[in-house]
Amino acid sequence: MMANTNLYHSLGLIVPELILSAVLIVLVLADLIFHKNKKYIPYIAIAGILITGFFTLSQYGISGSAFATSDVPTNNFGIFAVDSFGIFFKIIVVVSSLLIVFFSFGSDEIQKITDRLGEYYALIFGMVLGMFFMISATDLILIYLSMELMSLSSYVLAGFTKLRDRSSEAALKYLLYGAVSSGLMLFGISLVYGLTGSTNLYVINSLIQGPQINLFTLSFACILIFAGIGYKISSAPFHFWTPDVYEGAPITITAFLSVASKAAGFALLIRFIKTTFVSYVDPLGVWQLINVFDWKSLLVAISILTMTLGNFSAIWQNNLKRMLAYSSIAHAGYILLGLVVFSNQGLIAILIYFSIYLIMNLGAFLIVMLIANKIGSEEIDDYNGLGYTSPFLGVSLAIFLVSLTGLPPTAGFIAKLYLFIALVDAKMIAVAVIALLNSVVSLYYYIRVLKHMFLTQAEKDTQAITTSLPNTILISVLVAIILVFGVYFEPLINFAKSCLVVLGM
Amino acid sequence: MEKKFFMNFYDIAFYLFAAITLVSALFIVTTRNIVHSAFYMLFTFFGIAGIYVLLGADFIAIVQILVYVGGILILLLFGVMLTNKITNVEIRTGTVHMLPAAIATAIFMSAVVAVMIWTEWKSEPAQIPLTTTKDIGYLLINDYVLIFELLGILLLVALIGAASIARRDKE
Amino acid sequence: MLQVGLTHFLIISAVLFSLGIYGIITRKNAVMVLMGIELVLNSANINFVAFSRFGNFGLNGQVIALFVIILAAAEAAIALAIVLNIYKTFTNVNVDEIDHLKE
Amino acid sequence: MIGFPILSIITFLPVLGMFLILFMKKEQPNSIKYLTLVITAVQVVLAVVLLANYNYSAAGVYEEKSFQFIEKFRWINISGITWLGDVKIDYFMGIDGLSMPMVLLTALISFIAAISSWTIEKSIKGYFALFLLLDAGMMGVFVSLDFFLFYIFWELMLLPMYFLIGIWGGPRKEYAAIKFFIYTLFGSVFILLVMIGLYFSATELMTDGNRVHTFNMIALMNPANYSSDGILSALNPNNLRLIAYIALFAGFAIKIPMFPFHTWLPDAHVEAPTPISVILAGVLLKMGTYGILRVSYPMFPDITRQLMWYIALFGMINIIYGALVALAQKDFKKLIAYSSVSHMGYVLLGMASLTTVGVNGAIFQMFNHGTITAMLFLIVGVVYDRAHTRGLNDFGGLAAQMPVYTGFVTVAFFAAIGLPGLSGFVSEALVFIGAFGANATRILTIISTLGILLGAAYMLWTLQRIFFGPLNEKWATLADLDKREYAMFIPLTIIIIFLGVYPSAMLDIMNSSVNSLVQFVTTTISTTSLSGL
Amino acid sequence: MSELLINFSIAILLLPLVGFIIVVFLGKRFPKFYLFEVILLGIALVLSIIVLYSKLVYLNTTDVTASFTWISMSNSPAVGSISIELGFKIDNVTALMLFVVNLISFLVHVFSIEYMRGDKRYTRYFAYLGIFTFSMLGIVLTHNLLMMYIFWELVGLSSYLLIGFWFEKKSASDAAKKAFIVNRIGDIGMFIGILILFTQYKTFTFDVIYQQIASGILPFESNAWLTAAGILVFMGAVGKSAQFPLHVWLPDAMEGPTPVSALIHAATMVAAGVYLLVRIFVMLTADAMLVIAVVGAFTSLVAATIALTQNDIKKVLAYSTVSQLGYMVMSVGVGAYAFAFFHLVTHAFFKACLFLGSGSVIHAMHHEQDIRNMGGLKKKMPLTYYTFLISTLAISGVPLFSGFLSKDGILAGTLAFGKLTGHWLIPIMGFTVAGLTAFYMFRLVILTFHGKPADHHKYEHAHESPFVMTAPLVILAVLSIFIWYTPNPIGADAGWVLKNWIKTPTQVTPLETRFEFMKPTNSSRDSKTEVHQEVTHSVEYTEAIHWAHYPAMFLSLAVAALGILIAFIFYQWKKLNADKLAGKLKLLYNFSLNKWFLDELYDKTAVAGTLNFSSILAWFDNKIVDGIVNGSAALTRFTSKMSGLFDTFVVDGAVNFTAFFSGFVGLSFKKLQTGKVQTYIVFVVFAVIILLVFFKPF
Repeated sequence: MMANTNLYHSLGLIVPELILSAVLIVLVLADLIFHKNKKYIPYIAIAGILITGFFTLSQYGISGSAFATSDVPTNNFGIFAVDSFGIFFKIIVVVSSLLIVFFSFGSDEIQKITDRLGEYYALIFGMVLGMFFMISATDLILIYLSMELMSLSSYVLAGFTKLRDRSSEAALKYLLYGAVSSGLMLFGISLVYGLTGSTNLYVINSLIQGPQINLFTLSFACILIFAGIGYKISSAPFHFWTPDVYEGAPITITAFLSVASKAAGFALLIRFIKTTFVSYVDPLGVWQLINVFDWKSLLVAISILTMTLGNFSAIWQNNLKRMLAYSSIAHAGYILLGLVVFSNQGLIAILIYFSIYLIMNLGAFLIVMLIANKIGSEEIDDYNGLGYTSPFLGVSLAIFLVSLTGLPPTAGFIAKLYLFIALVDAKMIAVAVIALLNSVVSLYYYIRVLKHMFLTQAEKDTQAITTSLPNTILISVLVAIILVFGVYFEPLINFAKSCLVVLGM
Repeated sequence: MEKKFFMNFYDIAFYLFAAITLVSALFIVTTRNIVHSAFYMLFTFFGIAGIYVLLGADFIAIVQILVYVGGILILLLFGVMLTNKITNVEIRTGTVHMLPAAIATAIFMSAVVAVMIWTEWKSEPAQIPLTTTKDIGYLLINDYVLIFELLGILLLVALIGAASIARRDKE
Repeated sequence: MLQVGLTHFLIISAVLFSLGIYGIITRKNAVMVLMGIELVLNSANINFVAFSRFGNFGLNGQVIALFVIILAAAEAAIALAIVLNIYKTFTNVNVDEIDHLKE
Repeated sequence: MIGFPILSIITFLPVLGMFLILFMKKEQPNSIKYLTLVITAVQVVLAVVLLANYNYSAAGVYEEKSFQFIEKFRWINISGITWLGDVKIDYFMGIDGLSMPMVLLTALISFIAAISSWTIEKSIKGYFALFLLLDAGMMGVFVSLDFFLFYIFWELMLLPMYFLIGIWGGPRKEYAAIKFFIYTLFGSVFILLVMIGLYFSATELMTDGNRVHTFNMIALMNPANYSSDGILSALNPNNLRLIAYIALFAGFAIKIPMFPFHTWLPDAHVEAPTPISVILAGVLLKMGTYGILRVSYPMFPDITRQLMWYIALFGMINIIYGALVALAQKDFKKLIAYSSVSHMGYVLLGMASLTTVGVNGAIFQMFNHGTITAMLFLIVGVVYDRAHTRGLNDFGGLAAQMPVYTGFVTVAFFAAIGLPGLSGFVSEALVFIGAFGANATRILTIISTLGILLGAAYMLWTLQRIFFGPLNEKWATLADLDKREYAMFIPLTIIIIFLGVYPSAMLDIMNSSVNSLVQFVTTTISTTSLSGL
Repeated sequence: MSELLINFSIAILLLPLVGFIIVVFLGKRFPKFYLFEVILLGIALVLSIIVLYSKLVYLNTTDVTASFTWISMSNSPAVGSISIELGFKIDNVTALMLFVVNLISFLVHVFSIEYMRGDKRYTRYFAYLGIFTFSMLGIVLTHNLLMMYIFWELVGLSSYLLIGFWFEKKSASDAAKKAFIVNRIGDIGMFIGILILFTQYKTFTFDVIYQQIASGILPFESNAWLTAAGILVFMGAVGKSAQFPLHVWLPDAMEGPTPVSALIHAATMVAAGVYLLVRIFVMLTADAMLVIAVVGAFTSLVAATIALTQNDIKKVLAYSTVSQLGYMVMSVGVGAYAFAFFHLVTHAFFKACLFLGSGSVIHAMHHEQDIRNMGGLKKKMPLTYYTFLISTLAISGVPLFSGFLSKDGILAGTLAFGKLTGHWLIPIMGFTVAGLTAFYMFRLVILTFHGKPADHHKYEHAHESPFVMTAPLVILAVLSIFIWYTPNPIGADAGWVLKNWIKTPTQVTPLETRFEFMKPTNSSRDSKTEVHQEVTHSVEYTEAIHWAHYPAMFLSLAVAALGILIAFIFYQWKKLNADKLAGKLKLLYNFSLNKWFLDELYDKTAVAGTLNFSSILAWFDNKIVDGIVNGSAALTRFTSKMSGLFDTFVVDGAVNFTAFFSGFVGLSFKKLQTGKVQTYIVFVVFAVIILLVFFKPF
C-alpha cells in the first residue's frame, strides 16, 4: 500500500536526522558505559557531527518531501521537506555545532564538569536534532514539537553549570519565557487548525487562497505564531530573554544559541512564510504574497525596531557577553531586512549574511571565552591594555569586531553590502538609510572594545594570555576566512545562489 | 422526546464541567495558598477531561487524567513540597503586578472571545465516532509516525536533562 | 439558553487561556507559574479537540492533543528540575526575586 | 609604456612592508624605521617613474582609452541567474590628470611623514605597520577607477587612522579618534548607499554584447548607460538624483572638511602626533575634494551645474569662517588646523566655478595645500618636540634663537599667505580668476578675497607672537634644526618655491584632464538613457 | 639695440637677486660677502645708466617689450584658450625709474655700510636690501598687471622684513605687521580690479588691454565697470603710496633703519603707487580721476597738518612724504600726468637726501630722534646741514630747485582743473599744503641745526659723519638743483624732461567717460585707437594751462615764503611762542599731534572689531557648530551628565548626536530590561496586542 512506499521513500530523506538520533543514543550509552573516564565522548560527538555533515552534504541538490499525510490532497507533499535551502541552513548548524564542540575543549567552565560531559553532548545533539527538524518541518505540529525539543535541551544547557547562580537563573528565565511564547504559538496553531482543518503548510497555503477565511482570526493566529518564532530569533519585542540568558549561560552555549538556534529560527520563519503565504514567485524572483496578512509591513517594523533596539542598548553594556547578546539582536534585525524584500535576492543576502555571521560571531565568542578563562571576567574594563599583553588575541578580536561592524575589507562588509543591494533593488531606500545609520551606531560599541584593548593601558600589568596551539590554529583559520571573503567572495555567493530552492506548491 | 431530554442532559453536563473547570481555574490563579491551588488544579483537570468526553474524545480524556492528574500534578505537588518548608502549614505565595496583568488579561480575553464568537468556523453536522482509540493508533504509526518518534527522542532528552539538572552531585 | 455548540467550548478554552496568562504573570512562586503554563496548554488542547470534533477534521485534533499532553509532561519534568536547582542556589523560588541578571 | 603593473606595486608595496614589519622583532626598532623609510622612498621613486612615463596629452576622466597605466581584470564574476543579472566587479586601476598630482603628493607626504616619525617611541612596530597600511589605503583611493575598489580603499584608511590618533595621540586622543572615525563613517555610509544606487541605475556593455550592472566609474559617467527606470536615472520622476548627489557630497564634504562638518578636524589635528597630522592635512583632506571631482562631478553633471552656486557658497564660508576662527586660536596646532579649513575653501570655490582655470587652480591648490600645510605641521612638531607646549603666547623671540628654523617658518607662512613666488599664490590666484570668471560665483569670489587679508592677519600675528619680540628666557636653550629636520624641510621648501616660480610643471599634468572634465560637466545632457538610444 | 636694452634690464633685475642669494646662503660663513651686494648694485647702476642713455637717445619714441608665456591652458571651453604672459616693457618712464631706483638704492647701500656697521645681522640687512631692489625693479620693468601684482607683493614682503629688521623691539614687529596687512587691504582691491580686467580681456598685458578698450570693448559692457576697475586698481596705490585712509602704516614704518626709510619709504617703494597710476592713466575715466584727485588732495592736506606738530625728526619727514605722495596722486587725478611723474623723480632725490641727512644726524646723536633735544648742529656737521638745507628748499618749492619746478607744475594743473571743472577745492588744498610744507620743513631745519644745543652731552659727542655717508648726501643734494631738468629755472615745460621724454598719453577710455578737456579737439576715430601718442588736449585746456601758469607760480611762491617766514618767526627769532599758541589752540594741536586719532579709531573699530568677532566665532564654532552637528550643547551636557555613571567613552561619545540619541534611546530601552521574567512576559502579551491592533487586516 502507498503508506509503505511513502515510508521507505521518506526514510531515505531523513538520513541525517536518523544519524543524529542514533549518535545521541550512542552518546547516552557511552556515558553510561565508561563513566570513569569520559575523554572519548567529545570525539564520538565530533565523529557524529562529521558523519551527519557528510550525509547532509550528500543530500545537496536533492529536493523531496517526506511523510505525506493522508489528508493532503496532492500526495507528494508531506510534513518534512528536503531542499537546498534547508541543506544550507543545516550545514550552518553543523558547522557551528562542530565549532562549539571544539570550543568546549578549551572552555574551563565546561571542562570543570567532568562527570556530566556525556549529558552535555547528548543535549547538544538534542538541540541539533531539533534544529534540523525546525529547518525542514512543513507541518505546524512538527514545527512546534521540534522547537520544543530544541528549547528543552537548551533550557538545560543554559543552566548546565548549575552551581553558578547566574546560570541557573538564566535557565529559569529561559524556561518560563520560552514556555509562555511556545504556549502562545500553540494557541495560534490551534486557531489556524480551526480555520483550515489542517496543520500542513501546503494545505493551509492552498486553503487560505480561498475567500472564506476570517482574516482577523488568521492575522491573530499569525501574530501568535510569530511570537513563538520571534522568540527563537530573538527579534524585538520578543527578545527580552536574550541578554539575561546570554549573559548567564556558559559561553559555549551562548555562542551556540547566538548562531545556530537563530539560524534554525530564521530558516523556520522563512520556510513558514514562503510556503504558507507566498502564492508564486515571479520570474524576477519577487515573491507574491497572498493578500491575507501584511507580513511585509509587520516585518519591516519589527526589523527596524529590532536593530535599533539592539544597537542602542548595546552601547550601554559593560559586560562583553551581554553586549554581544545585544549585537546579535541587532544582527537579527539586519537579517530580517533580507526577508522583508520578499525576493530571492533578499534570500541570497540572508544566506550570505548567515554564513559570514556564523564565522565572525563565533570567532568573537571564542576569543571572549579564552580571555574569560584566564582573567575570569567578561567586563570590558578588564580588557584594558589587552592588545599589548596578548596581541594575537587582541588583533583577532579586533578583526572580528570590525567585521561585525561591517567595514571593508572584512567579510562583514560583504554581508551588509548584499543586504543593502537587496534593499536598494527593492527600492526600499528609507529602510536602507535607517539600517546604515544603525551600522554607524554599532560602530560605537564595537570600537569601544578596541579602545579598551589598545588605547587604554592596563592599570595592573596583566600577564600575557597564552593560547594553546589548536586554538591558535582555529582562530587563525577563522580570521583568514573573514579576510579572504572580504576581498574575494565569489565562491560564497555562487554557493548561496545555488541554495535558493524552497520547496513549495 | 427522549432525544430532547438527551440534549438537555448534554447541555447540563457541559455547563457542569465548564463550571468546574473555570471556577477551579480561577481559584488556582487567585488563591494565596499554594497547596490549595494545587488541589484546585486537580478539579480543573477533571473538568477538562469531562469536556473531552463531551467532545467524544474518550481516549484523550483518559490520557488527560492519567498524565495530568497522575503525572504532572504529582510532579507539581512534589515541587511545592520540595521548595517549601513543610513545617509551616500555610504555604502562601505573593502576587506581583496585578494591574498590568489584569489589563492585559482583560484585553486579551476579550480579543480571544471575540475571535471565538465572530469567526464562522468550519462546522458540519457532527457524528459521534464509536471508537477513537483504534483510529488514533493507526494515525500514530502512519501519518504521524515521524512526530511520534520525535516525541520519543524528546522524552529521552527531557529525561536526561531533568536528571542532569536535578541530580545532586559533588562538585 | 442556546444550543451548546463549538463556540461554547471555544469560549471555555479562551477563558482558560487568559486565566493561565494571568496566573503566569501574577504568581510569585515558580511552581504556580508552571501551573499557569499548564492551563495555557490545556486551553490549546481543548481547541484542537473541539475543532476536530465539530469541523469534522477526523482525529488529527485528538492526536495533536495527545502529543501536546506528552510534551507538557516532559516540559513539566524539566521545569521542576530547574526549579529545584534554583531552590538549591537561591533557597527560594520567588520568580520576581531572581533578577540578578539585568542592566 | 611600462612593463610591470606599477600602480598595483605602488599601492600594495606598503602592505607588503606591513607584513614584513609584523614578522620583525620589536627589539630592533631602527630596522623597522628604516624599512618604512625605504618603502616610502621606493614609492617616491615609483611616483617619479610614473611622472616620467606620463603622457601629458591623455585626458582621461570619462573615457577609458585615455587613462594611463591601466590595470584591469575581472575580480568578482558571478554568473547571472534569470532574475539577477551578472555581478561583475573589476580590479580597475589607472590614472589621469586628476589623480597624478595626488599620487605624487601621497608618495611625497608619506615619505616626509616617515622621516618625521623617527621620534615615535611607543610600540614602534604597531605604529609603522599601521602607518604603512594607511599609506596603502590613501594611494589606493587615488588610483582606483572602480567604485567598489575605491570604496574599499576609502574605508581601509579609517581603522589605521583611528589607532594612529588614538594610541599615539595627545591627552584627548580617544575623543578625537572616535570623533574622526564616527564622522567619516557617517559620511561614507552615504557614499555606499549612492554607490549601490548607481550600481542599479547603470549598466555596462560587456564584450559579449549583453549589459550588466557595474561599479566601473567610467561606465557610470556615461549617461547612455543609465536605464530609464533606474533609481538614479535622470528620467526618474521623483528627483532622487538630487538627493543622491547631496548625500554623496555630504559624504565627501565631511572629509574636506566643509563647514559645518569641520569640527572633527581641530580635535583630530591637535591630538594626533605630528606625522599623522601631516598625513591628515597633507593627503586625507584631499580625498574629499578628489572624490567630488572624480565621482560627483562626472556622474551627476546636471545636478552639479544646478548646485554650483551652493558649493561656491560653502567654499566662501570655509574661507572666511576658517580664517576668522583661526584668528582667535591660542594653540599653534589648532590655528594651523583652522587655516587648512580656510585653505580647503579655496579648493571648493575653484571647483564650483566649473571653469578650466578654476578647476585647475583647485587641484593645484590641493597639491600646494598638501605641501604647505604638511610643512606647517612639521614646524609645529619641531617647536613642540623642543618646548613641549603649543601655546602661542608662551613663546617669543625664537627668531634670534633658531634663525634657520625661522627661515623655513617664514617661507611656509608666506606660502600659506599666498605670497607670489611661492606655490600658494599661483593656485589661489587661479582659483580666484576662475571663480570670478563664472557669472554665478562672481560675487562670492569678491567676498572670498577677504580671506587673503585674514590669512595674512593670523599668520603674521602668529609669526610675531612666536618668533619676534624679546627672547623669552625660558627658551634660551632651544637648539636649532638637526639633520633629520633639514631632511624634512628642504624638499618641501624646494617644491614650494619651484612650483611658485614654474607652476606649469604641475599645471600641464592636469590641464588636459581638467579641460575634458569641465567640458564634460558643463555640456553633458544626462537625460539620455538606454530608452533614448 | 632693443635686445641690448632687454638683456641689460634682465641683468639689472637679476643682479640684486643674485646678491641676495649669495649673501643669504654664504653670509653666515663669510661676513664680508655683503660687499657683493654693493658691488652688484654698482654694476646694476652702470647698466641702468646705459639703458637710460640708449633709450632716450636712440629709441626715444619707440618702446621695447619682451614677454614669455608663464602659464598656458589650452582650449578651455569656458574661457577659450588662456595663456598668462609675463614680460618687460621699457619706455622712457621705465628707463628713468630704472635709473632713479638703482641710483638711490646704490647710494643707500653705500650709506648703510657705515650706518649699519656693528649690527648683529649686518649681512642679512644687505640681503634684504637686495631682495627689495629686485622686487622694486620688477615693478618698474613689468608690462602686465599680474607681474606688477607679484612684485607688488614682493616689495611688501621686503618692506615687512626691513621694517621688522630689529624684531626684538615689539614696536618694530608691530609696525612691520601693520604695514603688510594695511597694504593687503589695498592689494585686495587692486586684485579684484585685475580680475575684472582679466575676465573681460583674457590678458594681463597693459597695451593689449588698452587696445581693446580703445576699440570699444568694456568690462561687462559698461562704463561703470571700467570706472570700478580703475578705482579698484588705484586702491593698490592707496595702500602702497600711503594715501588716506590707508596712510597709517607709513609713519610707523619709520621703526626700520633710517637708510631703509630713505630707500623704501621715501624714494622708491611708496612711489610705486604713483608709478602704477602712471601706467594705468590711459584707462582712467573721469569719475575715477576725480576720486583719485580728491583722495590725493585730502591725503596731502591731512599729512601736512599732522607734520606740523611732530617732534620725531623721522616722523616729520614721513608725514611730509605722505603729503608729497598725495601731491603726485592728486596731479594724476587732475590730468597732470607728466608733472606727477616729474615730481616723483625730483621728490625721490630730495626726500632720499633728507632721510639720509636725518640718518646722519641720528647717527651722530647716538640714535636720538627727538628734534627738541637737538639744535645747533650746523657747526658740528656742516656738510649734512647744507645738503639738508638744499633738499628743504627743494621740497618747499623755492625757485632754482627741482621741487619748485614739479610742484609748480602740479599746482598749475590743479588750478586749470579747478577752472575747467569747477572743483576749486582741490587747488585750494594744494596751495594750503604748499604753505604748510614750507613751514614744517623749516621748523625742522631750525630746531635741528640752528639755535642752541638742547642736549649738551649729546651735542659734545656729535660729529660729522664719515665720507661714505656724506657722499650720497652730496650727490642727492646736487641732483636737487634745477639745472638737471631744465635750462629755465621757472619754466619746467622748457626742460628736456617734459619736452622730449615724458609725454602725457592719450586716454583710451570712451569719449563720453572722459573730462571735456581730455578729449582731443579733432576727435577723429583713428586718434582714439592708438596708444601713447602725445596727448592732443582740447583748446580750453591749453589755454587754461597758460592762464594758470603765472598765478600758480606767484601764489605758490607767496605761500612758501609765508610758511618759511612764520617758521622763522616762531623758532628762529622766537617772536612768538609756539607752545603758548599750542596751549591756546589745544584742541587743534592735539588733533594734529595725535594724527587725527586715526590709529586709535582703527584700533577701536576695525582691529578690535575683527578680533572680537573672531573670538565670538571661535566660541560659536566650539560650542554651537560642534554642538549642533554633534547634537547641540545643552543636550550634550545633559547627556554627559546622564551617562556620567557609565564608561568615559559614552561621555565622550555623548557629545556626538548619534551618541546622545543612542544614549537616550538606550536608556529608555534599559528601563525595560528589569531582569524580572514576568515583566518580560507582560511586555510580550502587550506586544502581541499592539501588533494585533496595528496589523489587523482592516
